[in-house]
Amino acid sequence: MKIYEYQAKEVFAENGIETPSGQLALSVKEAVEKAEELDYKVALKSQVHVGGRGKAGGIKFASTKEEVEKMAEDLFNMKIKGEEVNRLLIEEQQEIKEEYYLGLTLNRSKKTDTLIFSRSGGMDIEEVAAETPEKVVKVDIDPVLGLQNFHLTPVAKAFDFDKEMSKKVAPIVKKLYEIYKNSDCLLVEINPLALLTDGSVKALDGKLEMDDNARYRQPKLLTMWDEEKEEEMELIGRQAGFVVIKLSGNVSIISNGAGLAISTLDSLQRHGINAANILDLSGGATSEKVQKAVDVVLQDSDVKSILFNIFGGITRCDEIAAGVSASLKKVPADISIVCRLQGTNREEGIKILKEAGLEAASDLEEVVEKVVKTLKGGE
Amino acid sequence: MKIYEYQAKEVFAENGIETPSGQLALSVKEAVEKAEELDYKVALKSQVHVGGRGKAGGIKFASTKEEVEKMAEDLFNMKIKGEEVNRLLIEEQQEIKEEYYLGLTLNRSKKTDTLIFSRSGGMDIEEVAAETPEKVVKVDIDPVLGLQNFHLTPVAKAFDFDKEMSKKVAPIVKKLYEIYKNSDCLLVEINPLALLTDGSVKALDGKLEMDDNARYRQPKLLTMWDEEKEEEMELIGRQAGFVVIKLSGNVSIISNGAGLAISTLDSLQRHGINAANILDLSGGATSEKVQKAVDVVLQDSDVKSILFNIFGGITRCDEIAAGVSASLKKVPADISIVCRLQGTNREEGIKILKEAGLEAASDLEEVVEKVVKTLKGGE
Amino acid sequence: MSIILDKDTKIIVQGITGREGSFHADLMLKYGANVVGGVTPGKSDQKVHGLPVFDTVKEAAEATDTDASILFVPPRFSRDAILEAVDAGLEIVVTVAEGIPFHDMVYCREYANKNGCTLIGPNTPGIISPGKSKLGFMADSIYKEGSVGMISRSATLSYEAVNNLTTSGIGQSTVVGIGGDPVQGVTFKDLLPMFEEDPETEVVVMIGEIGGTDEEEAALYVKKHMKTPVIAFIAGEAAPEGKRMGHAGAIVSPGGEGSADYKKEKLEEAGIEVARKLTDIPALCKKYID
Amino acid sequence: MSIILDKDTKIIVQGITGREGSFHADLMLKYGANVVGGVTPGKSDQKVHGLPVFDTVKEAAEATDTDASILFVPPRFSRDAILEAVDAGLEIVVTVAEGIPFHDMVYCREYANKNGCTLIGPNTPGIISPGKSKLGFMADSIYKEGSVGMISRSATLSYEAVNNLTTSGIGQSTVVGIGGDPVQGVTFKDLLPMFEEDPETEVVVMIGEIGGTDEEEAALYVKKHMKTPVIAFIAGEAAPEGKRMGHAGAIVSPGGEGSADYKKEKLEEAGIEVARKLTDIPALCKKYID
Repeated sequence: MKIYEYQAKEVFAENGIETPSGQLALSVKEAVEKAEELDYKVALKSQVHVGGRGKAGGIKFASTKEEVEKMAEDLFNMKIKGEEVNRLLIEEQQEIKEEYYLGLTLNRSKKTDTLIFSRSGGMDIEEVAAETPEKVVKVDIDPVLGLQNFHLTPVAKAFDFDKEMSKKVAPIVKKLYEIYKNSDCLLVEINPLALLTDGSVKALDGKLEMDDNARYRQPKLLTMWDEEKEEEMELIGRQAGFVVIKLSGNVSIISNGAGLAISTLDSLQRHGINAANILDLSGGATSEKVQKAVDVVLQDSDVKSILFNIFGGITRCDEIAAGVSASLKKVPADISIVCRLQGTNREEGIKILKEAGLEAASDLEEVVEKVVKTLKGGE
Repeated sequence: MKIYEYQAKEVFAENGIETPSGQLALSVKEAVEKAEELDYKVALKSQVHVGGRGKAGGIKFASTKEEVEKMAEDLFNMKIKGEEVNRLLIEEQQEIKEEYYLGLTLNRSKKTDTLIFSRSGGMDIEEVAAETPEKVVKVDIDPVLGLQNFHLTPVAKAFDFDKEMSKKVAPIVKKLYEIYKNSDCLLVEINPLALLTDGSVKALDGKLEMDDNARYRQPKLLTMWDEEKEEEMELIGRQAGFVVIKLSGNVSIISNGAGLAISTLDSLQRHGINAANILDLSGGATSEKVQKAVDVVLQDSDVKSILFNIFGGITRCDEIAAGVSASLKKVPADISIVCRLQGTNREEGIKILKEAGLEAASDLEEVVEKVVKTLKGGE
Repeated sequence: MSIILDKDTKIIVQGITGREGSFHADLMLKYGANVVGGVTPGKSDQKVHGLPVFDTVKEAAEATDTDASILFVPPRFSRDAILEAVDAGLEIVVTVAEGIPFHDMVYCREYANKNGCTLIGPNTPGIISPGKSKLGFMADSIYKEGSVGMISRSATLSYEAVNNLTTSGIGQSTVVGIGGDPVQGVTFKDLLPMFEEDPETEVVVMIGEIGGTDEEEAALYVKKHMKTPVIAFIAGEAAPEGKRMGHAGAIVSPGGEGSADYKKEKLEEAGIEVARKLTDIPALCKKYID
Repeated sequence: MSIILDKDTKIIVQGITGREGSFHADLMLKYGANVVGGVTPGKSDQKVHGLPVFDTVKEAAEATDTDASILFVPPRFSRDAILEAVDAGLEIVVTVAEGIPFHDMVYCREYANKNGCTLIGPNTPGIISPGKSKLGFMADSIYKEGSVGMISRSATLSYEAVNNLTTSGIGQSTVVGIGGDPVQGVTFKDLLPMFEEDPETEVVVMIGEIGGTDEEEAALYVKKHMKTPVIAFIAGEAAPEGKRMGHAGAIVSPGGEGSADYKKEKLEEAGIEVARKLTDIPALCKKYID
């Protein structure tokens, strides 16, 4: 999960990383009020989850009340990459001398933590890395050892820091590392980290990406999570206890494992058919759970067909079949159901389906072909 | 270095381990004043560095003003194993239900940290371990991993703790571990850790032994260090920058390494002679440093002879000889000087000594025999 | 022969008094696995399926000379349980839990590495050496003893692939589920050398999916070091960029990094045949089996 | 042959631009040690004795393919410098500093262990394989190539013992100072197996002292595993209980634990001859040397 810039800055500030003074505004009126405290010399920054906000015109600089009013109005009427702007961060303007990038994330190849710096602050780090790799320094950190002073030598070197500057930046790196670990982040970024003309070093923009698995131990960060920004079907699924992935076709794939679901998606695509969504039942689903899953996917108005692909290990095919059978009356006539059952208690499952008037395929290709026929037949 | 019970309890309290309320008293008058606040139902605990205080009568329990006065007077007039009592801890009396021992120190064999518990609280842990080893549970903690929840399972088991009691004790163990690490302790002990009749768990007595090497990063604990309690010669040595060990004989051994000094001590003992002290010059001593060392050992009134035992590696024999030579005029006539020079620049050293009227032995046994002759001749 | 697990491997079950732990301990025993005990703190007065229950892994290890542990422990307690098993000196630790926090696994993975422990999972059905032993919860009836080694990021796809093999009369030496998380214990390139050294394994099947770089690194390893033939399958060619496809590790980065096409290209460059469909795997394997 | 260190071992000096680091880098070079560079953060524009200076151990290791490092680094920076060297994958790390905080060493020792690094010290003169290489600050003129392996907790006593041997015409294979701290890197029982495997070493001399249990554990090891004869010397029979005798590790516990008599008894029980005086060592060695 991602949080907004103003929330990331709250986390920074609580952990002792300096940020510009600023406040959130939810309306033009509020924007003007907050700007007044800063004598109207402010940056108005739209708060959205998508990237490329700056280029899209989502950040404006004002110096009078009138400008603030006009700019806030413009921003609140904007959409950035399809995302509505509902929140503005009204922030004191900064006099910038140098801009850097500082981030921490996983080295996916070595599976250790990695500290990333660049002298090209304020730019997209992936673009910088692709175009001018020499401007990006990466330092792997043994997660058992944790961040040590020696890890900071390459930072100072890459930035040509003198001792004074090293002394300013070292604690920021350490605090960012603590946020990364203690707040269960998949990614933390300060971009740009700026040296200002007054000699101070501040985080002018920031990004935190939280680990969904660690929600239970991050109650505070959980409050920062903006459910409105979540894909509706995925939210419905999560609230019902499933991982649902919303896609752009019209078949709903219900499966007892992510791999099997992805593979079903691949097969459908080879036949030119796209999925509306994927729902993972995980292992050991009961009949009730299956019914709940059907309820979920029926809320997706794109769905024209539901494809069950089950290879039972812990999952029992009879439970699945019982769930499907019990759901039938809820499924509108224009939505077809096709099933594939394999593995544990397959025979029992097939029997239950037959009683409900359904057939069960035994392999993946067979069930996919059935869906194809159903959908193309219905056109 | 060791600190007093009341200081250890300060450290405990600052780190969230509960202790009885109490205050320090430096006089009988103060003792009465502090006891008044506790309605005179107090324990009077003499603050000394030696062990076995309880058995020696160093802890008394009062319940009236008169008793406090009388007991404080008695305690301030006491010596415990030769140590004067100058400080009393006046503490609220506790109603004890169970007493435990909890400690952290080095497992000297595996060189990992080890957590030690015993159900026999309030007793000397080494005695308990020797007499009833089954009552002592030790859990090694990988220092790279640090204390984890699973380390606490054996504690709960050994103590037959129910869940409630485990929940009370677990945070105490974690806090004690933090003190052990963050305050650079060689040893931390809560003895006894008591379950009181009101259900609370408190540290009734405690011991911290600090790492001398970490003084520089423990400014706060350094203020707790009672220099008065240090052996005078060792303090003089330390202030001059040397490690001095005070012993009970009359030869001062000055050497350029601990091993060589100890070995010299062994040789002397075989001839029935004891050392007054040992002074380690460490490697690379200059002439000035040697003179300073002589100044130090001359302050030990037990010294009848100074034995230099030098095997030069980084240390140069000529520097040593120059230092000895320059010190000669300060050495009283009744104190003999014998030297052994070996290793780097030995010939130059011998020459310098010869000019000062001194001979130099080349091996350890030779110089020891010389001391023996000098001292026995002088009797 | 087989890798990691054989019939003598002494196994304990952490969380044995729990519903899942107890259920699968029984199934493992029935499969013939050498399960010697279990661990649940505070429950050492119990027995489960006749097996002794210990309070700590250390006690279990000392009493039974354990080699391996399988954890039926909820995600939030998994870090402590994994570290306990590694600290106690076990050689093989399998953790099946789904949803272990990222940083917990980053730490556990490296701690296991440093202690020379083969950590398998999380989010895995475990490992099985058909006909010998089972350290996991897979439905064992579909497996058959034989000479195909298999490594899979996805549980269900490994079932699918194994079933295709078995019904084609082809058995397996060892099947290892490495799990679908972005950070896990052993991965393809840690297991390939073990299969290379196993005389019984005649061909290795890698079941990969989108996301990460594990398949690419495996490809490099195969190219440099493997004589045993390797076949691969990659799921997720239809997955859109930027979506986590169920498995936390299954995501194609914006820009296409970690895509199925890219992986297939790298695998083929290393001389690895990539099966288009799971049903193609038996025929590809047959070429290399006596 | 020799243990740990030979003439090909590639050495870097951490703290090479400092007074001691520079001085001893020069002496090591003069002795013939294969010193290939040094490390001082922020000084990579310098050269010392013609050697390149790097900002980090990792850079040095990548540029020079370093095997070993010696640290001339003050105690308060030693933890970071040791961890840097171990993390960079060096196989041998020698730290000479005296006065490294206890918990720093407890951590570093275990971190080195887990990473398969041979950590020597602190509070040691280092290690020397006479005639081959020197990774330390000992006065090298007293050493002579030969077949006595030596391990010593005390620097000065090792000089003394070596000098006695050399003047008696007996040379040494490798002499390792393990340091006098209560917690150090390798200790007797880690080095004994290396000497056992070294065909050049015909006899091993252990110089121990009061405090700790290292000699006792070495005795057990010798009894069980060593064919190569072992001779010992223990300093501190005259030391009173409860006094730290200069070395932080040299202390007899109240009750007599760690005393010289106890150690000598354990050594003799293991069949190890204990020299009463350092001057007795050459004669004892001669019995075992061709």
